[in-house]
This record gives sequence, C-alpha cells and structure tokens, in this order.
Amino acid sequence: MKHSLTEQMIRTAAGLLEDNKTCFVGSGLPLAAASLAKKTHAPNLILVFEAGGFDPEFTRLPLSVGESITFYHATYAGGMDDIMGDAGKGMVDYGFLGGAQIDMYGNLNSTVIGDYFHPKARFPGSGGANDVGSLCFKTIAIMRHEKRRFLEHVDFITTPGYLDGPGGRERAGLPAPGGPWRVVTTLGMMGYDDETKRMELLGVYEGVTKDDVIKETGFELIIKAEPEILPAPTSEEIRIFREEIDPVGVISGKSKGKD
Amino acid sequence: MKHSLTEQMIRTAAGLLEDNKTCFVGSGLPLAAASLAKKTHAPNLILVFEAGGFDPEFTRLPLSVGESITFYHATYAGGMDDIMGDAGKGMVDYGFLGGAQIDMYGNLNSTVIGDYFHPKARFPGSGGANDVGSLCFKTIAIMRHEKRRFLEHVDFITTPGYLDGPGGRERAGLPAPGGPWRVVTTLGMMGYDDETKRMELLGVYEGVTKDDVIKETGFELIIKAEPEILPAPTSEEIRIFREEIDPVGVISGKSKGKD
Amino acid sequence: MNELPQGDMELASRPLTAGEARTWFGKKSREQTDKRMTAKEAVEKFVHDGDYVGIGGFGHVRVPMALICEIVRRKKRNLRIAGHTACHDLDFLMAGGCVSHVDVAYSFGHELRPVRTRVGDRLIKAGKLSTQEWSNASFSWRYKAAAMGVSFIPVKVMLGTDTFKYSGAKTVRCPFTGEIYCALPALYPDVVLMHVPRADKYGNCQIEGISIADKDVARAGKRVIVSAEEIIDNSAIRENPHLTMIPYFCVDAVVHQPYGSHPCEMPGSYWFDEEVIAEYLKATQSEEDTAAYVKKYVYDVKDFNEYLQLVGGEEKMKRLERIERFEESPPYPW
Amino acid sequence: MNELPQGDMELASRPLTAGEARTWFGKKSREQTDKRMTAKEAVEKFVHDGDYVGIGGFGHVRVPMALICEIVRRKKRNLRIAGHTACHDLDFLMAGGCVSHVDVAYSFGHELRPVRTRVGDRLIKAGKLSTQEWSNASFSWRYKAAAMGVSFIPVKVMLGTDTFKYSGAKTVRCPFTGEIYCALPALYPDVVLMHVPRADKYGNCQIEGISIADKDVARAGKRVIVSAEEIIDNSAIRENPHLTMIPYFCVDAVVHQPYGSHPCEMPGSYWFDEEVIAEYLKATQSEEDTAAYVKKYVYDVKDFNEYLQLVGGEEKMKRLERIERFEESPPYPW
Repeated sequence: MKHSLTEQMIRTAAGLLEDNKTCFVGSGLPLAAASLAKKTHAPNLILVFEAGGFDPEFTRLPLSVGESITFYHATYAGGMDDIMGDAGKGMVDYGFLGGAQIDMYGNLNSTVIGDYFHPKARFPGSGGANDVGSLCFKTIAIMRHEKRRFLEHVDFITTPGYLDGPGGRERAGLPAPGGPWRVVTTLGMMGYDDETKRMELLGVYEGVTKDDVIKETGFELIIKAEPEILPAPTSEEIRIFREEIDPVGVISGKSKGKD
Repeated sequence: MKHSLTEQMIRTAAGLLEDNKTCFVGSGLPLAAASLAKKTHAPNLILVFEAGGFDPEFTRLPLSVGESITFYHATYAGGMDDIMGDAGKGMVDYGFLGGAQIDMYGNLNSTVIGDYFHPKARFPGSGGANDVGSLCFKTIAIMRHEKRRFLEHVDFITTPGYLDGPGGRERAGLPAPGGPWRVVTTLGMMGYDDETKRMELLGVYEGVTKDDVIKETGFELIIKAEPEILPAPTSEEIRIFREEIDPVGVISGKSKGKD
Repeated sequence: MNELPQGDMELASRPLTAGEARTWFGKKSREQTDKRMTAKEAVEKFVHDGDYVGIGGFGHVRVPMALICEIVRRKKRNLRIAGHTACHDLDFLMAGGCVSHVDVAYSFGHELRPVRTRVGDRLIKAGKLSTQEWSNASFSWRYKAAAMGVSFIPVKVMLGTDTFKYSGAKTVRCPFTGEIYCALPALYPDVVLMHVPRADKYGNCQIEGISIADKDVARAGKRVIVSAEEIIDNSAIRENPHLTMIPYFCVDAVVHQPYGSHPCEMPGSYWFDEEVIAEYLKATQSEEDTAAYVKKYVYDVKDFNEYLQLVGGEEKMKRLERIERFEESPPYPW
Repeated sequence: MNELPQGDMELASRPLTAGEARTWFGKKSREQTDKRMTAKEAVEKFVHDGDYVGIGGFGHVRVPMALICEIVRRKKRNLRIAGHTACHDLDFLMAGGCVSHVDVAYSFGHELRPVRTRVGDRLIKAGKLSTQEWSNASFSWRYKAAAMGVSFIPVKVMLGTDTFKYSGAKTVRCPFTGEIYCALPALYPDVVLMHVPRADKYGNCQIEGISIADKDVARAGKRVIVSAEEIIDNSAIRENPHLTMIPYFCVDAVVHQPYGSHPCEMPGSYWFDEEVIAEYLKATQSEEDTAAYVKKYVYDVKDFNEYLQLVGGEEKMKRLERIERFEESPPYPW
C-alpha cells in the first residue's frame, strides 16, 4: 500500500517508543505516533498530557491536549503541577517536541522568527515544550527537514536541547539525565553524538540520499556511516492509521481537502 | 449556676471571637470555646483545622484535629498544605495555642523543659503551633497561670510570639501583620502592649486580684489600669457547654472521673 | 559563578511580599453570602482597565467565554494576560481590543486547527502588544507560589534558554545542594476569570477531570469571578467536601451561565463548536472581518444567552452535548 | 545582614538533588502489574533497618497500623521517622524498639487523651532516641518539594524560633522581594507507609475527606507500601480519574487489609478503638507492661487478622463502624 510522507514519519516515530514507558504527547503527529505504537508493538505505552491527563483510553483524536478525551477512562486526571512534578522526578521517559527551527545541539525555536521585539513571525511560544525539553529523559523532535529550519543558530531558544554543547545543560542547572534523543524529519531520522552532543544522521527514508539530507541541513551533520534505510510503514500500519487512528483525516489533512 | 474554672476560661476565650471570622482550632478547650461562640454570639464563626477540615458541622467533640468530625459536612476538606497556604495568605483570623511555658513577648514552649538534648520533660513539639503562630493574624494562648509557666525566658521557643520584642518578627522574616493577641489563663486575660509588645493584664475573673496574677507571673506584667472583672459564664452558656458541647465530659474531665 | 543568571524583562506582575499578600487577602470576606450576579455586574464591579488577568481552564477547554465576551462588550482596555495556554480565550480578548500585554506560554495559536489566527500577529506588528516569555509549567508553579502565600518558588525549567532570557525569572542556588534553580515569581493576578461545572451561590466550586492549575489560580487571584454551568445547593457541596476544588472565600462573584464556555469545550458536557471556531479563525484573517465578527457576536447581542441563540440555540447545544458523549461524530469544518 | 540564619542540626534525611531524584524515580517501573502481597512480604521486601520512614494519615487517623505491626513483628531496627503528627503510629513503632530517631513536629502525644504515653520519654532519657524539630506545615511542604522534584522550598514558618534552631532548615532571600524565607529541604523518605480506603491491584488509590499531605507523601517516597481497606477494579479507578489521589506508579506494594488502621480511626468507616488505645496508654507507663502489650498483640499473633480477632473481632469492628456513623455513642475509657 502506498504511504504518505506523514505516515512514514508517524511510523518512524512510533518505532522509537518502547512498551511500558511513559510519553508526553501533544496533539497531532506525536499522538498519532504514540497511538500507532500502542496498537502495534507497545500496547502498554502510557500517554501523558501536560494539562493533567494520564493514560486515557482513546475514542477519537483530541484537538487539544486538555480536552476531555485526554483523560477519558484515564488512570488519573490531575493538575499540570502534578504531571510536571512527576516529570521533574523522572517519571516521564519520552517527550515529543516540534518547532520552526532546530540547531545542531537540538535547541528548538517555537517562539519567533527574527528579532524578538520586531519578529518576522510570531509563534505560540513554549507552551509545555520548554518543560518537556527540560524534564523528560529522552525527547523526540518532529520537524520538516528544510535548510531554513535546520540552522547553525536558531533565532530563539524556546526549548533546551544541549544548549551550547557538552555540559551545557548541567551548567545551566538543568537536571541530568535528560535531553534531546531523536529527530524525526521529512527526510529521515537523526540522533546525537554522545561525545559532542551534535546532531548525527542515523537513517533516511527509502528514496532519500545522504546528500539530500546534507543539502537541507544548515549545519554540519555528523555522519559516521552510511545511513540505514528506515523501514516504511507496513500495510497493516497504514490501515491502522487510516482506519483506527485518523479515520476523519484530521492529521493526514484529508479533513481539510489535502493529502 | 455555679461554673467551673474550665467553663470560665472557655467563656472568656469564646467572647474574643467575632462572627464571620476564621479560626484555627485544636481539640479540647479551643474547640469548646469556638463551639460556644458559634452557639451564642458568633453563629457564622468558621472553624479551621490544620489537617485540612474547613467549617464542619459538628455532632460531637473530636479527639483529634484530623478525625472525620473535623470535616463532617464541611465546606471543604483539603490538605494541610491548602489550609496552611490559605493561612499564609491571610485567610485565617484567629489561632488558638497552648503550651507549657510562655514569656512576656508571647513566645510559647511546647517542646522541652530543660536542656534540649537532656530534657527534664519532653512534650509533643510544635505540631501545627509554630505554623499557627507564624501565619494567623491574632493568636490566643490558653494556659494555666503559674509562675513556673509564665517566665522571663522560656526554655525553648517552639512557637513565635513577638520573639525579642518590637520588630522581632519582622527581623526574623515572619510576615506582618500577625502575632500574639490574647492570653486566657486560669486567672484572667492578658493582651500585649502595642509599643513594647510586652504582655499586659486586661482582666481577671471574679474573686481574683491583680496581686494574685502578679504573684503567679514570673516577669513584669504591664498593668495600665485596674483590670476589669471578666464576665462569668451565664447559666445559658453553662448549659450549652454541659449539654450541647461536652455532654460526655471529655473536656470538663467528667468522663475521666474528675470535676 | 558569583553572578547568577536572570531574565532581562521587567515583570508585568510583580509578586506580592508575604506581608502584602496577607494584607490583601486578609481583607477578603469570610462571610458566606450570596455572590450571584450577572456577568455584566461582575465585570463592571471586578474588572478594571489595566488589570492583570488570569484565566482558568486550558486555552479552549473549560474557558470562561461568557465572562470574556462581557469584558469585550464593556470595552475594558489595556488588560495584561497570563498566557498559560491561552487560545480562544486570549485571542477573543485581543480581537475585542482589550489586551496590551501577554505573558506568553502558549498564545496566538489554536493547537491542532490548521487555520492560524492573525489577531496577535497584527497587534504585535503594529506595536500594540508587548510580550514576554514563560512556559506552561512555570505558570502553574507561579500560581502555586501565590496560593502558598510565598513570593517565589524554585523549579527546574526555563534554565539556559531564551524563554528564560525574555522572562522576568531569576535563578537561585539551593542552600542544601548548591544546585542552580530557576526562581519563579509568584503570580497574583488582579482578577481571575474561571468557568466551572458546578458552584453554590457562595462560590464553592467542584470540577471533575483535569484541574490544570485552577485550584491554585483561584487562590492566587486578588479578585475572582466564577461562572458556572449549574448552581447547586450548599448542602450538596457539604455532602462531599473533598470535591470542593475552590472554596467560597476565594470567590468574589458567581455568574450562573449554562454553556458559558461556548464555543470551547466543557469536559463531560459539550464539545467544541468547531463551526463557530472556524468562522472566527476565518474572520481573523483580516482586521475588518475580525471587527465584523466581534460586532455580530458581542456588540449586537445584549448578553451571552442571546449570543447562544445566534449560534444555533438549544438545537446546536444539544448536538454539541451528543458529540461530547460520543453519540455523534464531530465536524471538522476548517 | 550577610550571614543568613540556619538551623544547627544535621539533616536526618538529606534532600536529593533534582538529578538524584530523577535517577531514583526514573528507575521505578511504569508497568501496570499486580502489586498485591501480604504485609509480611511487603515489609520484608521494602523496609530495611536504618530506613527513613514517612507515614501517611494523621497520627491516629487513617494510619497504616497493620503495616506498622508487621514492622514491629519483623523487628526492624534504627528506623528514623518523620513525625508529621505522629501519635499512635510512631508510638507503637517506638514501643516495638524499631526507632532510633524522630524528626518531630507532633510526636510523643495522643492529642486529647488524658493519659500520656511514656514510651518516647523513656527512650529519650535513656539516650536511645535522637530528635530534631520541625512543624506540621513544614513537613507538608517538605513533601511537596519532593513531589515537585526540587530540593528546597521557601516558606514563612519556623522563622525566629528554637524550632528552627533545632532543625536542619536554612534561610534564603527572595530574589524578587528581598524578604527572608525559611528554606525547607525536600523530604524523600526511603520508605512510605500509607493506609487508604480503596486501591486497585496496581496501586491507584482513592481517598475521601482530608488528604493531609498524602498526595505528596506518596510521590516523595522512594519506596511506597500502601495498605487498603478494599481492593477495587482498575475500571472503577478509570471511571473517576480525578479521584485518583495516588497514581500506581508511586506504589511498590499493595496490601489488602480491612480494618488496617485499627485501633485508629478510618474516616467514614470506623472510629477509634478507645478501649484498646486506653489499654495501650496504660501499658506504656512501665517498660515491662509495654513489652507485654507488644508481645500479646504482635509477637503472639501471626498476623493482623489474628490481632483483630484478639481485640474483639467482627463484633468490635461493627461497633466501631456504628460509632463512626453516629449510630452509637463512643466510650471514653481512660
């Protein structure tokens, strides 16, 4: 079955999630990825919502990380302070993040393009992203892979990656362990080099080359070996996504006449 | 009707409580006083319990400030952090305190007699007393009036009064306004001089003289005028106490064969 | 390291000292009086131009839209808003010309909806809106500090980022471990707007489901207006005192307003009115259409009940209730 | 003032750094597994000599007496106890010879009961028990700091007193207002003992009525043993997720123990067994009688259910239930 790029990204992100782990999810792609993981290899993955929902049983995709579906038949429905305290104490394993820009240390910008006081574009800001990036053990960024987004320096560090490199988080006072782990993009998947904390190419999608990735990355990517070809979604995974997770097409764009 | 000394003290403490105010109460005399106030001149006095109960409807006297009666048909039953946060923010007007010793600035000892590490007697410690003494607007101490209890210096400051006098609370960082207000004893009632923050005799019970009080006070009491004679409990007040508040005699001691 | 890092921005809302806090809250009445009034009365009495405003709920979930519409109708100006996931609530206040400053955590967005609101953008580009940055958890903890009656609270977020640099936060060292913490200033809004499922006439409120930060938000507000889907008897509150999330002594006004969160969701009761939200988002693409939207849905109706009629009345509300109960599929009309 | 005041005592339980906390709690399982076991198994597995112990409930209200009896039976030694209103719970552990240190807020007392326990007195005078001082609210906030994952929290109590001097607290200045605050160290007990009305087999717990500090105590414990009056199905937990006060991932062991708080009160279920408390208080007047009491009610019975038989069995329990429901007058047998 032919899959869309969105479905490829969702499958790649889903594959990162181990069973019986906790995961902060936002609405949209992260939730789709976590839902796919739950319906395939990680049935006991636990979804955590920053507004207070913990481990709900889904009936449809929420539009908001605070709407009632995020705590429908949940294990618990608390406050944001509860959930964020739990995360601070190391109870949340994964966190999904998005952004308009990312740099080689995984710092993310979801605040402004250009000067803060005279922005070319103003985005919603941190929301819970700074908190997730500060407190989760392993964060997974999901991004469009474009040169104007993968930058030497982001215009604004909304959410901490490794900040200025090795030891940067510790110097700033961020609690260890924690930090960026994977970046799932429209071209493939990156990780981070243990020593330098710089972004490293791990894999590409079928039909994408190393050079395609280099061309769309505005900083020097660490490439230690030929990137693996990431598995495409299986027919069953595509079916699950289209029929069970996003039948209306909120994420795929079908609902708004796209695809 | 002949009243007991306990009844006199309860009546005197009750008379201090204005309607529509909030009051931290412990079990025992404070609760009896607050209950009497509610059943006479202050029907809307609001009882607050440090463990989390707020404005319960009583059916019998609690033995513990945490037992279910302290939140039976209450307005709210929260946590100690809620209640103490409310108090810190100035939502609790009165607080009752007890102790083994008191000094002229209203500092109270409910921890040890003698040296801390080799005490002659060990008492339960602060409990919520330090918190009440730190956070309520006006605290009311209830004490036996004896020279060995009313001391120049207490052995241990468990609960802050005015500490070392004017400005003492502010220097220590305690939030203003707040502090000691009244002391109801087995002989009468004291307050505090505005300027010096020292204890001042305000009134005595029928049959008690100023000299009786001076004799049982181990520091110089401020006496600006002849102390007023405090009203004795009325027959109706005695009846309410004996029949409605403490029918079993838990507070009066009847239940344990005294009185 | 002698000099501890601190944010560059001046706080839009300075924390009260413990003494200032108790002086203010000490004057709030403890009396159990009937605080019911109309939204108009509540807004006139308790919302003033220039106020710093905290909003309960979560952006477009359980948000006090009836109170917000009334603030727009009464043309309050220069409000400064805590953007603790502020979506439709903040956006509509901006569309109504009421806002001069936003403390941003999540603002200027509508989460998953694909149409972007242009209201904040236009204000920022016109130099009519100042901002500074925080995070969602930071707001929760700033409110918690206020609820505790302290002026700051140490946390482990915001550190090392521009979110910190463009905030008014500071850093402190833990006196026990020597670690650096982000010191957040307590947030005491001048006025808090909150929508709840149930309240009694005194202001005791019950909320099911996630509480976000509302327990602390209500305790932090210098003045608090609550709107409620339903007014229940005080005896029902007292039957389950552990369900009282907000005690009456925090609350200054109680406004009875069924569907008071429309077009946003009321968990367990009614879903988003995505048709109305879509119409709004479309209108925000131009200044003129925005003004026309506000005129049609606020100025040209006398109150929120008339607005509810205008957007579809009982038939629409029953449909939103069926969607919330999973009895009907939701529309995605963007 | 350059030098800020600090307490003289060395902390009995140092706060974890944020990194230490997340390293410990990060290793706790998130898996929803059946954690039911006997009190014996739970105590053997999770309570070790020398542990710092936090106890839920309030002194003699909703206290985990079955777990405490088991600790006495298993002869755990040198426990250090958070005396956050510790009454019968702490006293009985001391009577059993299990305790070497108490962080006192309220300890060595039984509130309104006129007979004083002598257990603590004897230990202190024999030099067998060390102490330091805190207040009740301080304990609540020390647990809250731990629940938040931070190492300290600023508060406005204890300042200026000997309670502060004989504690391990310090002071800090607010970086915003310049005020002095008491800095409390986060409290992460090695093990927490907690009794609740209802839990599922995974450890999700519901509690009605006042919560004291239990929401935070459970989140602060490095290991947490919960005993429950009733085990309910996970689906019942999920019907009302906002009633989950303690989520399963905090909990290491679930012990099903009806009347698990006896002779103390279980709010809404059964009242104090004042006859047993009076017998205990009388016994504590001498070392020999104390030992005999412990032998009779702990060593000479095989478990808590046998103890319940010994103190009057079902008939007694039903009577305590009637008293709690106001259907019968309580005895005051001291």
